[in-house]
Amino acid sequence: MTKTALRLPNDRWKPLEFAFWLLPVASYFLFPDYLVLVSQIMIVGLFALSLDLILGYAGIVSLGHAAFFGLGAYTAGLLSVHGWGEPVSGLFAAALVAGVVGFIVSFLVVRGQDLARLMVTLGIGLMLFEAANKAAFITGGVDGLSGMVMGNLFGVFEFDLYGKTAFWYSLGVLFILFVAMRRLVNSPFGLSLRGIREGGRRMPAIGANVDRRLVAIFTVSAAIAGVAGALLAQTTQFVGLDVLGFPRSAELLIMLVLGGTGRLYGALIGAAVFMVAQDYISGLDPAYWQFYIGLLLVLIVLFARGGILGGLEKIVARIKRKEAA
Amino acid sequence: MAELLALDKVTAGYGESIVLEDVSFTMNEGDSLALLGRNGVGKTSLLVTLMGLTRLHKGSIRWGGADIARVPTYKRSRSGLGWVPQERHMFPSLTVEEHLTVVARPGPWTLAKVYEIFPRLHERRANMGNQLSGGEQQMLAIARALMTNPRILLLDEPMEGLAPIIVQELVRVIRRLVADEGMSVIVVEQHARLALSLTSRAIVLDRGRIVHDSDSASLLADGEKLDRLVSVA
Amino acid sequence: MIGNFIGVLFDGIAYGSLLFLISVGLSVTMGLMNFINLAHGAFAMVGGYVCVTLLSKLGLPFLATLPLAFLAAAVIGLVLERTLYRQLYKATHLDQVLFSIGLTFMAVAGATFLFGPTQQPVNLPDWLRGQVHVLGLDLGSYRLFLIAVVVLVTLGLYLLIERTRFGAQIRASVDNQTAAAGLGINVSRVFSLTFALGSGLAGLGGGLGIDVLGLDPSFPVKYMVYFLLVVAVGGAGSIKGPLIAALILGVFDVAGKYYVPEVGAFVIYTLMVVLLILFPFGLVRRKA
Amino acid sequence: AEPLKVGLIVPMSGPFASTGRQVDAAVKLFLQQNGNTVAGRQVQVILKDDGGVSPDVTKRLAQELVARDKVQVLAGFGLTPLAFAAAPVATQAKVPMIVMNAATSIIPQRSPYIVRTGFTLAQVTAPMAQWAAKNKIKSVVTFVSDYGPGIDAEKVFIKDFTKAGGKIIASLRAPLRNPDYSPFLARVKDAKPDALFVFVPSGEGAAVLKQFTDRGLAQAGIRLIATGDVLDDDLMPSIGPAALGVVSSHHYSAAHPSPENKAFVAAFTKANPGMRPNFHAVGAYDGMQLLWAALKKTNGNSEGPKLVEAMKGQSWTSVRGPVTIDPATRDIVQNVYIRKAEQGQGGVFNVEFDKVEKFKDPGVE
Amino acid sequence: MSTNTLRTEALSKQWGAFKANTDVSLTFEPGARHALIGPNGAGKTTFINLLTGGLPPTSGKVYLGGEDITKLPQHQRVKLGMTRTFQINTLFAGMTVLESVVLAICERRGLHTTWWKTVEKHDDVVEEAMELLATLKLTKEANSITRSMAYGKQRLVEIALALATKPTILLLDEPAAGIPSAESKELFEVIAALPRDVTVLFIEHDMGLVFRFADRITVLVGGKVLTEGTPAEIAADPRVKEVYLGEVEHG
Ligand SMILES: Nc1ncnc2c1ncn2[C@@H]1O[C@H](COP(=O)(O)OP(=O)(O)OP(=O)(O)O)[C@@H](O)[C@H]1O
Ligand SMILES: Nc1ncnc2c1ncn2[C@@H]1O[C@H](COP(=O)(O)OP(=O)(O)OP(=O)(O)O)[C@@H](O)[C@H]1O
Ligand SMILES: [Mg+2]
Ligand SMILES: [Mg+2]
Repeated sequence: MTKTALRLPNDRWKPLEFAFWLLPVASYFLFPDYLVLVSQIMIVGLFALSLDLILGYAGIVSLGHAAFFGLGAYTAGLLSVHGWGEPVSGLFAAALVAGVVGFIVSFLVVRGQDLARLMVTLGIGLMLFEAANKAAFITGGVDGLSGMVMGNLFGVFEFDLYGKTAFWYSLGVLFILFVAMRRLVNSPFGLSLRGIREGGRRMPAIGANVDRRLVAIFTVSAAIAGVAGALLAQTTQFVGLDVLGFPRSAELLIMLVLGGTGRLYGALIGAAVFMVAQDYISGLDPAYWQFYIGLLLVLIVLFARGGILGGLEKIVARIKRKEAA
Repeated sequence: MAELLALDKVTAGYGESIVLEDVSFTMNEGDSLALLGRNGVGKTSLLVTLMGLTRLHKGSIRWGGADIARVPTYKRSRSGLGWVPQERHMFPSLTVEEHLTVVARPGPWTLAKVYEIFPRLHERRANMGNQLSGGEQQMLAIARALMTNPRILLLDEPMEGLAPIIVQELVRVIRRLVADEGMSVIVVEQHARLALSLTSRAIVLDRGRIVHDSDSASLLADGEKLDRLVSVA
Repeated sequence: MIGNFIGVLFDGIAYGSLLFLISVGLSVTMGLMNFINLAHGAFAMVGGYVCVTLLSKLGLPFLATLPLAFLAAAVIGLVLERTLYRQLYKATHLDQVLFSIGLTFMAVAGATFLFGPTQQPVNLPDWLRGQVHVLGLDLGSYRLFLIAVVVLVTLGLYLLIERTRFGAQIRASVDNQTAAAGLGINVSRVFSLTFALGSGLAGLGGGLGIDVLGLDPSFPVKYMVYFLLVVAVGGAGSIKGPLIAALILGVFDVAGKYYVPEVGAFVIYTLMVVLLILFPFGLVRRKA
Repeated sequence: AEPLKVGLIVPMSGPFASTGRQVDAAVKLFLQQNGNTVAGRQVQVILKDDGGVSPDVTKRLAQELVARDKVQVLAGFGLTPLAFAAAPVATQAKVPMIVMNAATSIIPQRSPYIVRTGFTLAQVTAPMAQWAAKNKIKSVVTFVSDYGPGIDAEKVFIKDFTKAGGKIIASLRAPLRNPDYSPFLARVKDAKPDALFVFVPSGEGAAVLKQFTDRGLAQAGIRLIATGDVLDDDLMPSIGPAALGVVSSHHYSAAHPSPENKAFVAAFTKANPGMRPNFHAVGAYDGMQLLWAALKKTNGNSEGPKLVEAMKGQSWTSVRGPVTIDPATRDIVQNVYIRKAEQGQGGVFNVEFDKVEKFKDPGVE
Repeated sequence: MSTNTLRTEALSKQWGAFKANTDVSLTFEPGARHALIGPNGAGKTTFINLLTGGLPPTSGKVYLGGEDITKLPQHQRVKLGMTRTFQINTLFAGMTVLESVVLAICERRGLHTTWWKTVEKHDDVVEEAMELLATLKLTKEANSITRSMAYGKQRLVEIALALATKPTILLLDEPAAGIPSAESKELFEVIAALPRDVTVLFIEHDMGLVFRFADRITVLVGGKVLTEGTPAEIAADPRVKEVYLGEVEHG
């Protein structure tokens, strides 16, 4: 059997992927009025990617991922409020803070099963929220952290009202991290995560330290969530308490599952579809748009198991089989 | 003797893929059938097709005179198909005794009677389904099927994982069931000779098709042919 | 001091009872049926609106509205189960989450459309208002009533689930649908009835809860965390577990807020995290 | 001239949906009563729902309204952080931003383009403290939700109350997410103050008041005083009799006995059956009023700086009474009323019996 | 004592009042071909779980080459060369056979920390995996998803995963169950062909296999060691016949 006939994790670029990444670039020229929305989609997409790493690959459900997003946002926000407005170093700081907290939290999360993990992450998220609310002298509490002054990107590009700089900045960060994550999930490390998800009981019997593996990916995921939070803070130049809130975690989970877990692209597509639908429908019917979003979710589940990408994959497989037959 | 089960040109599989093709045979009341073949040829698939758990692409299944192609699984069981699945399918949140009572239907088989053939189950009756040893699970799977008081037993590798002494007991029980109580059985077994010695008729599958159909005794006698049919190509 | 303590204990137990009542339906659908039904709160909301409407529009007595709240939610549950939910039993938990969240969104928007976004008035009969004086203690009448209902519901459910063949059938069907069906259990009927039971309990909980919790269209989302909390800490699928969990959480929450109000908000979450780390499968573990 | 577009950003869904409903209804009523043309300019209102929770959404909507829809006025803003997040957009784009609802004192300082037509929390809290001190209330327990506005209310109340010679026995704060108030009320009962001062987000009011009555705090001789947020007109039907007798301070009550208000309430309820206008509706109604007045003054010129300039110092008789936009702070100056909840026609109303006239925002601290 | 002698000392496991293992003291010398037999529920699988760290013992000790490993977590025992298979398939359901085996090999080689090189680029790992699959006649199934394979094939994957860790002590829990007799013999040939110093402890109810491949047999009954001896001794032992073998005609 030749090597290419073997199906093994790799990260060769496929034509469809090139097309995918040309989309945001094209949108810059085609829909210049929607740059802010597209940037926020990319930021939330990055956040969803971070959840996909733990949920889609390692099988850890979290309903408190906003904790890390929020930590990143507050880190970047506080740096800039206190005079450190350089954006890129702000991202690194956010990754560090969120990563360290993620590392500590991971020990509480790795043990236990789905529901317990769900609730532990949720509980930690809520506690962090309450703490940030109480620490209003640092965070501004529910009134939010304002007074952020962002420096120019690379000292050159100002964050403008139309969101051009924010757009390229978000796209750049997203793409770089995406390429890294893509490599990671297809590496032996990534394979071992899938192993934990697919057969957690077998892993120790082939010599794998499951807990440590989960700690590692949880930390990475938290750090990336922190970067996403920092991006949002820097491009919005405001941090509200909601960055730590339960709704943000819940919406994140919805978006990821909507797109399809364990594929990376699902995170991006889910974020895009959800946010565009929300923006569009709430424009049409500001009062009852939630109804249609709900309907959309229900229909997607009924007709496309495994999210949008899961559904598409099944359709493609069916067509291929029909052709083969 | 009355016809009990009749398969006519059955083609079935999982989703789109087909694992059984053109399978036809008939069984009468009281018949015992050995279903043999190598790994992955479709023995289990044939049994679960009878239970209505695969997709029937073509053909018909007649059971007790009626076509059951569209009958839901639970009604098939209630009409007398007693299934002992290969994977055993324990209920982790039921105790051993609950396993037996929850499926019980009136008939000669009662709790006392199955405990009699499997005393080990009686000892472990308060254990949860997944806290049993492999062999205990196997016993429970068989006992559970008996509690439904079936007309036919579909045994998918029932001896697997059982201690020799239990195997001997089980063989005695099956012989008695067939001979004295007129129960019909289909036995899938890796130990072909054992299965043949238990049954009157034998069918050998290969890649989803019937490649041999005769009485058990003659296949048992022809050792060379048997080896060719059921062992590695 | 002792009086205070007993008062706090009583309030805590009453609050725990409330938590239990609004969550026990979820313990049935999520715990027993293994369906992550985040729309639980929507069924509770149905019960709430049924109660409010019957109370204020038709002037029915409160006690008469409760069974109707149960019934209405159960019927809606049954219909939804027959049409939608059953298609998802074999789906992954994540798909179930997405689906039931979608339903919740629809319910929230639907309630806003039908009843408007504001709080609904809940007017209990006088005999449930105010306090009764027992042994020198002031005990809220409604709180006593809640505790009594909990005793009844718990007993009823315990007998049904642990002591009847139907209960065993539910558990068998959830553990392994294929095997249950293959052994003659009508899995689909069992599921329909169980789901209706769970939804009905949600409706009952909703009806009982609105006096304290209030009722507006955001109800299903606002209290989702509490439903999940009780079931997760208690152990999905048992009745005893969520009861113990709800009582513990209720008492500690009330005590925390009474004695150390500065950190009141953290008590319940900290307790939850600690309990879940000590008992990852819940206080009462269904499956070994 | 081309139509003037107004971007109205309010929460129409989520936990604060009722704020958006009130605002939306009031703006529609205003347009219906006054036509959509003023000083030769057609005014077009674009309604956006920001969900009320995420400042980033509000800011994005503001950016999009300005950049894509080319709105020349921003309005609405249900909560403080949302207004804060949008403030830089107003500054950068030089468009007036009419804050109709958010009530933290410093909001107008966040942008020279912000003008407020609602109220500030300090503005309605201080009179309560002063009134209490003057009316035989010697000792008070304050009880607020533990978040920005709650803490502000607590601070302002304590400051004014102690200054007037009152004594604060205890200050309790309940977490935001708090279904059961019994432990806090138990403490209050034990502390036996003359009165309990309450500030909780509207919507929570019903629960507090009900439990206050049920636990017999009133029988124990404890009076309940609050800011008007707790006795939101929109919620009075759901609070019902539990509110009776509660004294509160606010800038607006649907029962305000002026002819302007009677007409307003009648028109509002006619257009929105079953709904009572509340202070959010009035903030929005007056926001439109202010815009109209300013446009008349500029003769339809809608350049941001000119428009804001024209808004400064405007005075008119609002349905809540006389109001003025302070030219220095761009904040609203208005009467604050002391009211008592009484059974009226068609429900319980906050009936005004005392007032502090032309009261400026005293600020926090 | 050799560095690779596996020894237990009064190992016991108790659930509530039920004793699954009671004072089991056994020694397995390097290179042993040792069978563990006994009635259903005798505690054989439990014993393997105690050896590998899958379950904590209630009391007693496990020694590997003189070192006390009773408290060592499962995965570290694998690193010491002790690998098991499961009586009830415990596989990576949604992964292909090749991926599963590659995963096990990567774990052995400590490659799980590399995240910057994709699995496909690890040529030597893939090569080793394909060789292993070939010895178990699984080459054709390399790309099959484990879950959708017939039971018998899955049993072979169960063995493949264990062999991929290159164990020096291999613990097999009914490896041949569900595999036709002819093929199970072949499977045992593969096991027999392992380096001579590899210790093999296996549980099996197929007496044909036991008596052919074991050089020592331990009989466990009711959680206790009934007897231990050579195949001939065991076959002749009337107590074993009574509780376990019955009227079997083996060999
Ligand atoms: N759930 C499934 N989905 C897809 N294909 C399946 C599934 N189960 C079995 N198959 C395929 O069907 C074929 C027949 O499998 P089956 O389990 O019936 O074989 P068998 O004869 O019982 O084998 P064994 O002796 O190993 O039990 C095999 O090729 C297998 O890969
Ligand atoms: N978690 C548990 N709780 C209680 N009892 C258990 C548990 N797990 C296993 N047992 C009991 O321990 C006994 C020993 O089980 P074990 O799996 O070791 O048997 P075994 O010798 O491997 O049997 P078999 O040959 O049937 O596989 C069994 O009777 C079983 O019921
Ligand atoms: Mg099979
Ligand atoms: Mg065993």
